[in-house]
Amino acid sequence: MVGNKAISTDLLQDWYYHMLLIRRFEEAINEKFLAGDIPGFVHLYIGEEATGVGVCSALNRTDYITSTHRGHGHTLAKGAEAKRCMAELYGRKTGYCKGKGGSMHIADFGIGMLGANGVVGGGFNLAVGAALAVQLRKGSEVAVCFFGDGASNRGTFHEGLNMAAVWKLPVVFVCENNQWASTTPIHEATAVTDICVRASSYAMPSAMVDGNDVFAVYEAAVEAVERARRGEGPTLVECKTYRIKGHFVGDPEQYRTREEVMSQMESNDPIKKFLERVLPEKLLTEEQLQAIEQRVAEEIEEAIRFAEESPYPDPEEAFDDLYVEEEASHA
Amino acid sequence: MVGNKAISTDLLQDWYYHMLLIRRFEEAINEKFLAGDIPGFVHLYIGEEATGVGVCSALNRTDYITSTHRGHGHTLAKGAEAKRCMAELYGRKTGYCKGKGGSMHIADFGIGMLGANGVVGGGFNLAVGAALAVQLRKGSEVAVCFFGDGASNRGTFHEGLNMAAVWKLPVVFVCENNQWASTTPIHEATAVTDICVRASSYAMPSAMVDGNDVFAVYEAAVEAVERARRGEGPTLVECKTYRIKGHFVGDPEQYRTREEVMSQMESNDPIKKFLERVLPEKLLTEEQLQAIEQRVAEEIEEAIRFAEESPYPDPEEAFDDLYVEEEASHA
Amino acid sequence: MRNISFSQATLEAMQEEMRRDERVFIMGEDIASQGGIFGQFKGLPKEFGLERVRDTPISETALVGAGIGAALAGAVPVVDMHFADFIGVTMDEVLNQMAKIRYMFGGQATLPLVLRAPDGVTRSAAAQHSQSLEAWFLHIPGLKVVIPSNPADAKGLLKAAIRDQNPVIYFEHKDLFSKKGPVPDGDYLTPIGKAAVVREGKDVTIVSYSAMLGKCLEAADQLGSLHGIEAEVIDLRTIVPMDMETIYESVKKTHRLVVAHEAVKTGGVGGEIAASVSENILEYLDAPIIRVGAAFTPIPFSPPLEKRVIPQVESIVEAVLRARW
Amino acid sequence: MRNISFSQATLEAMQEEMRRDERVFIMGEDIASQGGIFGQFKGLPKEFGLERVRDTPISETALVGAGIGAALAGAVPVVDMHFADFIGVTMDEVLNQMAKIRYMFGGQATLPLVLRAPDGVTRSAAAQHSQSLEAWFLHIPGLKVVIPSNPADAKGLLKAAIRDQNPVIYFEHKDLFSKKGPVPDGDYLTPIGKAAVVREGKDVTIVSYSAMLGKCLEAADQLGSLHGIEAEVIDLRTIVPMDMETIYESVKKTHRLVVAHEAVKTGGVGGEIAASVSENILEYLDAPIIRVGAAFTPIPFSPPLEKRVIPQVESIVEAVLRARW
Ligand SMILES: Cc1ncc(C[n+]2csc(CCOP(=O)(O)OP(=O)(O)O)c2C)c(N)n1
Ligand SMILES: Cc1ncc(C[n+]2csc(CCOP(=O)(O)OP(=O)(O)O)c2C)c(N)n1
Ligand SMILES: [Mg+2]
Ligand SMILES: [Mg+2]
Repeated sequence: MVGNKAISTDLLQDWYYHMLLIRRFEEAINEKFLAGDIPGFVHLYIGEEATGVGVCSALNRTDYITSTHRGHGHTLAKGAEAKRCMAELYGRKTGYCKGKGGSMHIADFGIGMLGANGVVGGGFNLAVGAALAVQLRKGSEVAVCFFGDGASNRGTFHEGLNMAAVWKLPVVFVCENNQWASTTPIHEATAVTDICVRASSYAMPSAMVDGNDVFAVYEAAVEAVERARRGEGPTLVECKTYRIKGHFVGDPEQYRTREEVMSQMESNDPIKKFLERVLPEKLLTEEQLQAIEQRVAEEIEEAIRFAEESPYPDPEEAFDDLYVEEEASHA
Repeated sequence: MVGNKAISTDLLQDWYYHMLLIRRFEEAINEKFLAGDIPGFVHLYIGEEATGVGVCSALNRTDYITSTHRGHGHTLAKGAEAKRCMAELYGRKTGYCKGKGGSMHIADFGIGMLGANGVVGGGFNLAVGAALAVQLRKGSEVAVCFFGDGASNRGTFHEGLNMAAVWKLPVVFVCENNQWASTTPIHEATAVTDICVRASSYAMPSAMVDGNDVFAVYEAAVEAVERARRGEGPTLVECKTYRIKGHFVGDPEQYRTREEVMSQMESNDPIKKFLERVLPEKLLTEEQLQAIEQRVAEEIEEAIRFAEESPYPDPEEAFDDLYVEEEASHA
Repeated sequence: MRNISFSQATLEAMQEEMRRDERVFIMGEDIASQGGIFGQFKGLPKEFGLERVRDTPISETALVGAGIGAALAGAVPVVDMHFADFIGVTMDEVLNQMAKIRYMFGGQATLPLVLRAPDGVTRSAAAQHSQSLEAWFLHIPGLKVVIPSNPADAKGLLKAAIRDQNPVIYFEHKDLFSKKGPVPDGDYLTPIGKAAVVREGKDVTIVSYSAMLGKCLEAADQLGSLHGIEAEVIDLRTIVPMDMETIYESVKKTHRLVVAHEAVKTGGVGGEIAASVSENILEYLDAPIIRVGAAFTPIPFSPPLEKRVIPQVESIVEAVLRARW
Repeated sequence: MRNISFSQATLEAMQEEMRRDERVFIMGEDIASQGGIFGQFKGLPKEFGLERVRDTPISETALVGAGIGAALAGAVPVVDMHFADFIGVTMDEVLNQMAKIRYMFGGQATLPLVLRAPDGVTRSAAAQHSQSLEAWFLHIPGLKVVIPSNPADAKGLLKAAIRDQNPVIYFEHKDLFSKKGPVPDGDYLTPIGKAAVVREGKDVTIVSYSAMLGKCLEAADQLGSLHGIEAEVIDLRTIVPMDMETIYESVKKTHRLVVAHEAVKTGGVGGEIAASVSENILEYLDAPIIRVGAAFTPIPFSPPLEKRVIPQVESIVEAVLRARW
């Protein structure tokens, strides 16, 4: 049950599938990055799966999301294929962005995933704009903007939320408050503890939920999405969560204690929490869960094989995709 | 009386002097601009005198202020000389900025007036930074940032207020909510009616006062300034006021009714309000007031004469003042 | 052909494109209530409503960011920057989103967006309201940049920009808005990426654009009547992609080149042109390439100072006279 | 002389200047807790405390804006931009405040501020974390811009920048931080505005700076051993004010010029240099001026693509070979 609505078995399975897919995907890339197979910088979503999955399961395929530097989780949650994500992180031609984007710039416009973003706070106004386009065409889609606690100190947060509120745009702002912005704990950089209080600066409704409880996230997301679809404007949803891994793969993490992290891993793992509820409450069976685990394992294996077997782009492809029609050259 | 503190006759006279000086200054430049004597763009402060004067009278000469595109009022309130202000607006060599700044870029660093600003919202972080310098040197100065309701939608507002709050900087943010941002009424662009509610996004104390009541403004300013000097951090003070004149001199004002403006002029003129209090309450005598009126009239006359008799800068002076030491040229 | 102002020409472009394509909309600060500072939006809200002609908060990052998001989601936004000087506020959106989204995501996205940016010196607007910043955008792959000098091109380029599937920055010089010129009747586009030879000559090539073009034409007249020099004048019209072929062709004929713009000379568009010429057709040059541009200072307020730092007709004449050994 | 890394050299500069002048402080994102991404701030909080070594919110406009305000009120801020790519976020503060405040207010204010901006391509950081944007600042009067290529200059220029009474942008290439080189002992400054001839030669002048300088030196070696061409290599070190005299002197000797940088070629610093040379000493040139710079695309992620768009040693060799008729 969420609120007074029963959660279907399909949805529960979908949650488990996506949370586990993300977890295994992130574990795999952690390993592959450290082995030197993945270039660039990689920010892991481990421990925050319930947020992306809970929110995206409240969306349709045609709804939009904008994401962050920590974007594979959102991309998978929105329904992208693990193998094309993986290929992108490997810098291969078969990746979503043909190897031009990588971890920080993964996107799948086919499912409304308007891109990860290497600029913290760069996504607020893209989501606002997508919602504006929907409003202008009298469409029914909603745009969701995922962002971090650190990003809530960017001016773009303020400008975007105000604009969305004044124009009553169909957008949901989802703060993934994982307590850290790189090496900086929230209280050192942010004058408030709860980002959701900032909604009042825009007379905007808000909600604060346990971001590691997919039930709670889903419930808040559904309410916000429905409000947006009804034309009643934006909502700010704060999901309290925790960044279990370093800021990026390879982070020496000298700014926090091992104990802090361990205790969060123990008590605040969204997948554990999910299992601790669905098993006792008999919402899903062991068999159902195992089937999903099996499927996820195969998909991740397949994704890695696909990525590793895919070719790198030809160097000359560097000159494609800049303009819609190739015009006068500037090499 | 303000709160439980009596206002000295000196202070009352000072308020009247400065409010009237600004009013007459602005009336004079309105006229001179329309006559073609003043180049550039001019934004008048008429009707908002109580805010600048009330706040600046709570400051010392060594305290800092940052200002807006509507900046002569603040400059005079902080203690600048009318004649050098006037000369600057006329583009003369004897102006505060030697004619390089004009109306939108008037400044008097000698009294901590860190500049008018042609960029709306450009002043927030300058004030934050000045306060930071004070904190670093363990000084006792305070920095005040004047800004408009429109400016409160800039990202710099958000970033500046958060930083000031996290670091408990000695800064006072004074919103001159005059209901309009150029041609746009506040409710069309701003999701809240009272800018002061935005303080809660930074866990910052706030106050909302009648910005056309110099007593009220002063009282709120004193409290905020004292808090800042005690090291307790920033305050957001909202002064409700009204922009009696067009956005700039020459504005056709097609976006609002003459009635709206007239009714404000009648009932909400800060100088009228002041007189309607000090006379019945016998806080100042007619003679005292007349003396001030006389003094102001002379000063304005002198300021115009000074400006008009001052030479334009020599064209070659355009190449001065770029760097501290003149180094390799880039002409 | 009618004789209408630059401002009227851009208004017609907006009207025609908004009628043609209902996905086109415009937003900016203070554009609806009073029709824009230069009257360039007058009457638009009446015909198209306040949904499609939007006054925005003073939130330039939201203005441009939302323009980008709207374009990605299927709309065709025209975004007004009020003054080009404020583009710094939203430079991250321009640099890191607008210019890169298509490329960085492997060509998945199209971003048909026009950013209108009124620029240039006018009426002692001083340091923060007088700038010409087009050179920066030469250096940001992924954008197109147009910059008309007359009402006909203003209309044709704005229409072409709106129909272009790529992000286009449209610089319009504030001092040109009230200037009149002949404008063709009916629907037409001025091609993006094509310069125009607006005056033929055999002795020297003068390349310019925007408001400075008028000064170059005046200079060319003076050069003809006073010095017997026949100057060929090229209006660049588009800065990215730049039509170097037209410039090369002209220089191969005249063997002399002067480039003039109102923007600061150092680091300006003139440098790019001079460098391309000296890289590709140096052997055709009979004289040094002279650049004319604003002095290396912010634009000062006081009229005699302002006049001193921006190029005048005489600066161009003098540059041409210097363009000989 | 010691052999230390670029990162260590900048750290020493900070330590020495913070000891010398208590008004100097540094702020930026994630600089205190872990010592900076490149270890360039390691140990500073311990010596100088968290007041003078400040981690800030992710608020670049406040970071730079407050730096400016602090400088105006008597402090000497060093502001770290984390990645130069993010300078767009705060471009208004740089363009309209930092660069203009002194001039626009008639010289009333001094603004001793250093903006440190780690730039350039490193380790497939992709489009939004790999840029070299120095050319923009050439076009913004009021700033100084330095860009060291080795540890000794990194230290000397950072110290000079901190002592300069003007705002200075200090670009430091991310790929250089770990590179070691000889650094003099004791207190010394590298003068702002002076280029260095780092290799003498008589056949061609190669002008470069930052990480590209290393590639130019490699190219010069190859040119010598394989082609018998003696290249003179100039390290610009400062971009504003630019030391054109040193370049002119060299070109007058070699009669050939190649300019190389990692930044996009179009609209880059190379254009300014080529234009100045072709304006002032064209008659000394025996060959076209060749510019080498990144291709006109954002920096792609995938290693083979990244490698393709940025100039390699061979690009410079090839450019020099092209720099003949
Ligand atoms: C505009 C900008 N400033 C700084 C950075 C560097 N940076 C990358 S991630 C990050 C921390 C982001 O924190 P938060 O928003 O809480 O997201 P989280 O990493 O916790 O998911 C920082 C400072 C950036 N990428 N963009
Ligand atoms: C960043 C920026 N955007 C837009 C403008 C144009 N502009 C000048 S004043 C103004 C309105 C400001 O309104 P408000 O902050 O309420 O101040 P007021 O004029 O009412 O005193 C606008 C939009 C500007 N100068 N700077
Ligand atoms: Mg976080
Ligand atoms: Mg206002």
